[in-house]
Amino acid sequence: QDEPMDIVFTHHSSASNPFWQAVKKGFDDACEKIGADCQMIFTQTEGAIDQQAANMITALAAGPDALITSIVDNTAFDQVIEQAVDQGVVVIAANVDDTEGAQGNARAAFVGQGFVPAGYALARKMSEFFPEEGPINAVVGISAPGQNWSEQRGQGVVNFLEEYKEQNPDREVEITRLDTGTDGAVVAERVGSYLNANPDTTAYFDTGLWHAYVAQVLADRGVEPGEVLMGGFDIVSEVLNQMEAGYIQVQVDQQPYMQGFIPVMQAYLAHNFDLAPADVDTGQGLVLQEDVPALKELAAEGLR
Amino acid sequence: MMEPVIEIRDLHKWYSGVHALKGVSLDVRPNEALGLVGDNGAGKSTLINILSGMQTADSGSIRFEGRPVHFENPRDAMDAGIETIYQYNSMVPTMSIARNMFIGREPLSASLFGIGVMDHRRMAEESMQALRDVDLHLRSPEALVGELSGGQRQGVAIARAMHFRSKVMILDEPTNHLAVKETQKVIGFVQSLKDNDVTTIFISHNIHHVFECCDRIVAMARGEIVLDRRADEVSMDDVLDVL
Amino acid sequence: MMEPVIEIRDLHKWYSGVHALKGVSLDVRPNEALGLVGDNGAGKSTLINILSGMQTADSGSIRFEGRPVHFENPRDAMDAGIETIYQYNSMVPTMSIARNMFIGREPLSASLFGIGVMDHRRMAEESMQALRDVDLHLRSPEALVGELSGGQRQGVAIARAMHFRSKVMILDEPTNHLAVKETQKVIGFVQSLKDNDVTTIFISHNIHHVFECCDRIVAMARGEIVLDRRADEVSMDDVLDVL
Amino acid sequence: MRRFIKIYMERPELAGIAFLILLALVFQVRSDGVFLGAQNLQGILGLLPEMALVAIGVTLLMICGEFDLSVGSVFALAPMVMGVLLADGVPFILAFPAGLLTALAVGLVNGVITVRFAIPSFITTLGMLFVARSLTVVISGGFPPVIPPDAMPRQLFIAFVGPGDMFRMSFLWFLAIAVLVALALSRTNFGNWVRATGGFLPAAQAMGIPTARVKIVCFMICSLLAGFAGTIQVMRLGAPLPSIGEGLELQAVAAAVIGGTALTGGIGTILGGIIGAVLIRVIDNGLVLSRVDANWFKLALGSLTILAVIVNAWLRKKARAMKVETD
Amino acid sequence: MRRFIKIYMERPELAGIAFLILLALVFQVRSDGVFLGAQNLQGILGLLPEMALVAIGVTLLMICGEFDLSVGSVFALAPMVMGVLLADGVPFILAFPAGLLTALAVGLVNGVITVRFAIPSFITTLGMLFVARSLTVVISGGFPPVIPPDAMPRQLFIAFVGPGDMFRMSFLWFLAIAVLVALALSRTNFGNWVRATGGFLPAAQAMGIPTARVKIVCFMICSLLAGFAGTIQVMRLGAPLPSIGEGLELQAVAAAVIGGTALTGGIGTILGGIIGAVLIRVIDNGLVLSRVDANWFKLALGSLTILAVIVNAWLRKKARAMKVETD
Ligand SMILES: Nc1ncnc2c1ncn2[C@@H]1O[C@H](COP(=O)(O)OP(=O)(O)OP(=O)(O)O)[C@@H](O)[C@H]1O
Ligand SMILES: Nc1ncnc2c1ncn2[C@@H]1O[C@H](COP(=O)(O)OP(=O)(O)OP(=O)(O)O)[C@@H](O)[C@H]1O
Ligand SMILES: [Mg+2]
Ligand SMILES: [Mg+2]
Repeated sequence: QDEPMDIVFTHHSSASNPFWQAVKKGFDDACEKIGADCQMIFTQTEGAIDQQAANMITALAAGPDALITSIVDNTAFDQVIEQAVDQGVVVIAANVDDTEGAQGNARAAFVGQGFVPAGYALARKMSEFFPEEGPINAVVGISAPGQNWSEQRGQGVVNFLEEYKEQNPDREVEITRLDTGTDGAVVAERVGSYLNANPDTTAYFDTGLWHAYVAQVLADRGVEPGEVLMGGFDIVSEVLNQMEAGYIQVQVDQQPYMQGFIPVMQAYLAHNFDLAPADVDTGQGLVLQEDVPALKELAAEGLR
Repeated sequence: MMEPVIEIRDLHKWYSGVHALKGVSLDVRPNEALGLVGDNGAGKSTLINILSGMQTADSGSIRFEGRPVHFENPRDAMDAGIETIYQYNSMVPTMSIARNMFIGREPLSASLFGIGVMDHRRMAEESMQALRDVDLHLRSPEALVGELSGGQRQGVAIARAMHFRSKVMILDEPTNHLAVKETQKVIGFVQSLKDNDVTTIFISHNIHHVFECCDRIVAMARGEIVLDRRADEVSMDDVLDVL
Repeated sequence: MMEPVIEIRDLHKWYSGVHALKGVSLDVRPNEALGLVGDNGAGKSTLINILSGMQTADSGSIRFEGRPVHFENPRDAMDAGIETIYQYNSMVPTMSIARNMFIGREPLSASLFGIGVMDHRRMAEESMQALRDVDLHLRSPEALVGELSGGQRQGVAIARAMHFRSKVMILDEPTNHLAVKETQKVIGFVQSLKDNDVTTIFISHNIHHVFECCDRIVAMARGEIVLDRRADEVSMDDVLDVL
Repeated sequence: MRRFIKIYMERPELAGIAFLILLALVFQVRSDGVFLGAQNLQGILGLLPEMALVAIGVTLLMICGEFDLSVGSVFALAPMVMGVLLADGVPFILAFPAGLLTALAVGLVNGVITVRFAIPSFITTLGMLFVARSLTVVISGGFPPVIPPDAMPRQLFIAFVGPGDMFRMSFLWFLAIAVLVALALSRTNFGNWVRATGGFLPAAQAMGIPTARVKIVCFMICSLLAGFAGTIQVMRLGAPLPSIGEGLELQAVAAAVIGGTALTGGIGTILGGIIGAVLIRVIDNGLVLSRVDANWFKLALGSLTILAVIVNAWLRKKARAMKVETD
Repeated sequence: MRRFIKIYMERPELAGIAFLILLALVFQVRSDGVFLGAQNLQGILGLLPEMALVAIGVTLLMICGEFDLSVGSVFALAPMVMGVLLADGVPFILAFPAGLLTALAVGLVNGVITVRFAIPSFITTLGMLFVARSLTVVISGGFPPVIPPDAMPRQLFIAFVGPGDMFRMSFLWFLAIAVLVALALSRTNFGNWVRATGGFLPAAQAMGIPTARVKIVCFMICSLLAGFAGTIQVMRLGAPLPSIGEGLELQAVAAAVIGGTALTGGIGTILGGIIGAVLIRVIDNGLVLSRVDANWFKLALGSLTILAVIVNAWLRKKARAMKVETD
């Protein structure tokens, strides 16, 4: 085939989100490798599913060969994707899938890891760091109430904690959900004040990466690493620094670069050789302190 | 002598930090043309703003046609039969002449609960006619009031008041900005009101105009009434003296 | 006869859809008091707005003291020596009297490149003095202009112009809203300007006032000059006739 | 002829159309002909009603001299109320009006607080932006309720109709509402009151207009339209997401301003607001089709928005300077 | 005494303080005494300067009669320019001014476009909101640049100082700037011009004020302060994220309005804007300490914001109704 392939990637995040920039890097690199014409379309506000749907409709009008998209809602994209499949476009889900998987949506395959399972995995790993005895006071920072990515990650965390509570009936487990926001400074201030007022807090879970800034507040105040356990999602340099310092125990890494890269390859194979795309789990991707040195360089390059 | 149309008793008005009316009492009798004069800041506009519902008094009472009234807003006063030309702020500059003439009293060609379709044609025609009645010849009823000259704007206000004349007419310095001919029209208008059973309160700084068309002269100074005489019992100089 | 201070030649001004000045030419001689009269909408304000830099003409030329000038904004005109009281819009209602008096010409107690610390005390004192000069006794230099009565507001504008008198003074209907005493002060002021080598253009609809203080009468109608005579050569009725 | 051009160009909303055509041509070339293709136009027209309805309400309210920043939240709240009720088994015939009534209630609260306490509507509705969004999340529990497949008569609102399936039903709804509101504003005495209230409040009061009531009604219409628009979107997407409509408030105000509505009130037309909304959608759509790099996307978006208003202002100025006696 | 109370309460910024104290008491109780604890105050004061600096600029600009919606983006752009340069090895002494100059340039563009084409600054700066954010992402390539540890003299801006380490250096910077701007506004002729320009533009022009230049300077000051505030935040957080400052524009305007600045210009004080910013931060902080559930958080935030303005308006009204001759 001489014509370069035409691939579009739509998702629910804005250009100022480093995680998605890493996905974009993977996406662009992959496209270059196969010589495809590629376009990633961001939304203007974070988590705007309606904008994402609009972007998909627009992109489809130009008749691309493949559409890669995050499926952050079970119904919102069903129609568009069905239409795309009818048009003969290869559709691959990346980053997030319909919670019903292939049943819920006409997409061909899924590359990535669901929000709920990721949250669940985070909390489970974190529970290994919980103190032997005494009450557990967990705080879940919902970065953006009402937005799918944040609510579902939070839900995953809460799900595990509820289970934990049932399995340990002798221990008091309290879960507090806070609206923490998506601005590092504000999150740091809000959670910082909360921890200050509630020094008996065991763990803080962030549905994003903003706990890195909370760590800074704690460091500022002379709170020792590990006094409050912290964990969240996605890898950036600041998070790695704080992990190194010991303030962050567990971090979920979905390997964004891979989430951008693999779908392109699958689309390429599907388009040119009719090879059916297959689901790829981009990893449980739980990062602990000991993994940090290896990751630092990759993070700086935008690969992890 | 007839019962007064308006009985004002001991009206007080404070603006923040200013005692603008210090116990004003005044009777206005039917069909009389009352000339209200006074220094700048005497409280004339404040008094008539209260009468027309634009402002509320801090204390004191007003009776209109024998009944105590409390005008909360200009609509109440208009409904009672008081029509006012204010010294300022009587036009919406961003709207056309025709619309300004009829704001709040649009002729409707069909309506439901008071809301309905305006009769644009009638508004245009009647407004031009009303303007011609004050000797103003404006280019179009669609011209924006904000794009008129000072006198033209004032003329529109006068034309509106003349068009919607009511039981009581209050005119606060209506001849400001008006050219000679138009001024004469206004004075003639006030004179004609008497014959039409309309009571008028006419505020002006031009003593000649006041004497030309009023039966009674009331002078205010520093929030109080300092003179109240029939026009034929007092001379211009007497009035000028108290001012 | 002396060279004119202002020579206006064939001035045209269009507002969107309105031909407001249709080729106006006029010479204003030094130290004369020129009375500009005319019907509402004749173009008087437009003419002087162009003279004072508020608006620009579409064609025609202006020479000031013999040199051709192009006033892009009021500052240019003020710098050249033309001081104006506009018919409208000459005060900032949200600011105090003292500040309004000195806007753009604040007395500074220390400054750098024209920006500096205002001398508040001096502003308060001088503004109260200027007001007293027009016989206005206002409560405080800190009162907001927007909270003054109509006449008080106009008085502040007059006081400012008198305070900053310049080579040429343009007064557009300065006596509107003013009470009797203040009006007399303004007329006295215009008369006194002649003795102080100031040229004045005085716009008014009150023919008596114009004749009281002007040497020369210019009448406009529909964007053109229709009469231009020395005041002692023409009678009030002549003027009223052309209007 | 010149007179005609002059009158035409002096109307800001019509100057907007000129820019729109220009833009369409540029995008048509840049997108290799996709932009004006049937599928893309269908896409634009399918999405347009939702934003345009909000713009209509906001324009009306702005002409009345007030602001509404809460439209984005109401856009989510109204359909969420409906969705939660539907998920609970309440029939559509009750759930749908319940959603719209919620929107009306929000408008009423906005209006009453603003008018009663004489505070800037900017603050009232900014607060309401947060409150309504919070309520949306609260009643949904943070997750979209699962609406039974046939609970909504979606066909009534989003089915494709017209030649070549060009329009959705929502477009007809939008047209009807637009015509209604535009007529109400230009032909009825209510419209006159709205304009007067926004144009110069003291004068409107002096002339006996019940300005408080006029404002409150405008707030309610604005909220209602936002709620209805959100409901249409939810029908289209199939699920009431708690996060839809975020950032819509600024877009709606931008649409109104691009269409010539003054931020200070009194000036503007419904048609202008709609043209503004179309422009915003077209710019967005055209940029995606022109394959502007993601990182540069907002730059292009921002510049074109500014440019639209500059061109508008310039055309109008030129028109005004034309020396033709119009009246 | 009554006279004193009257004068005091008529000033909206001072009425704000009354509400602030009330709020502090409520939160103190609800948080079991943590709210007024040293550590919490330290936290509030540490973050305050960043938002308050933006509020100062926006207040000044609003008094001048214009809007700036781009402050949030400039808040991110200026430190990003600095950060990228630092990461490239440029010394702080050059990188820091480069960031601030960028901010100034944005302000200049905002001002010149607004004034030159006579379009509403709402649109100019809304467009700039997108443009500046886009530029931030573009120059960073989407990833926060890694700044060498000692490239920034962070101590100069964020070290703790004062009794009990109560303040950060940034607080002192903020104080100095606040005093400077407040004095400029109230005591200098420039301040007089700003107020006149915003109060009534035609009159300001008639009196010979160079209103275009005044506006442009205000735009530039506003942008500069936003850029500086962002730079302080980046120093504190250690890395320039491309996403900081999103939504700041509405908060800053809200702060100004809560503090008594009129949306229509001409009225307001710098102190008011600062008090507004403090109120917003205190409400936010107090609600967190009161353990409001995530879903309800915005509801409380929104209601309290509205309440703050209502109380302000009410106090002022009461004060005005007091029958005391003040002058
Ligand atoms: N809104 C206001 N706030 C404060 N003081 C006011 C306000 N309006 C008027 N005043 C004051 O009240 C007094 C009476 O004002 P008013 O307007 O009634 O005077 P007036 O007799 O109409 O004067 P004029 O002939 O100049 O129009 C004046 O001292 C004026 O400064
Ligand atoms: N901004 C404007 N837009 C359109 N037309 C205008 C504008 N300003 C004035 N005009 C028109 O220009 C003509 C001249 O107006 P101008 O204000 O110069 O009259 P004037 O002689 O000062 O009248 P007056 O005695 O009533 O003040 C009038 O017909 C007026 O309607
Ligand atoms: Mg008066
Ligand atoms: Mg005039």
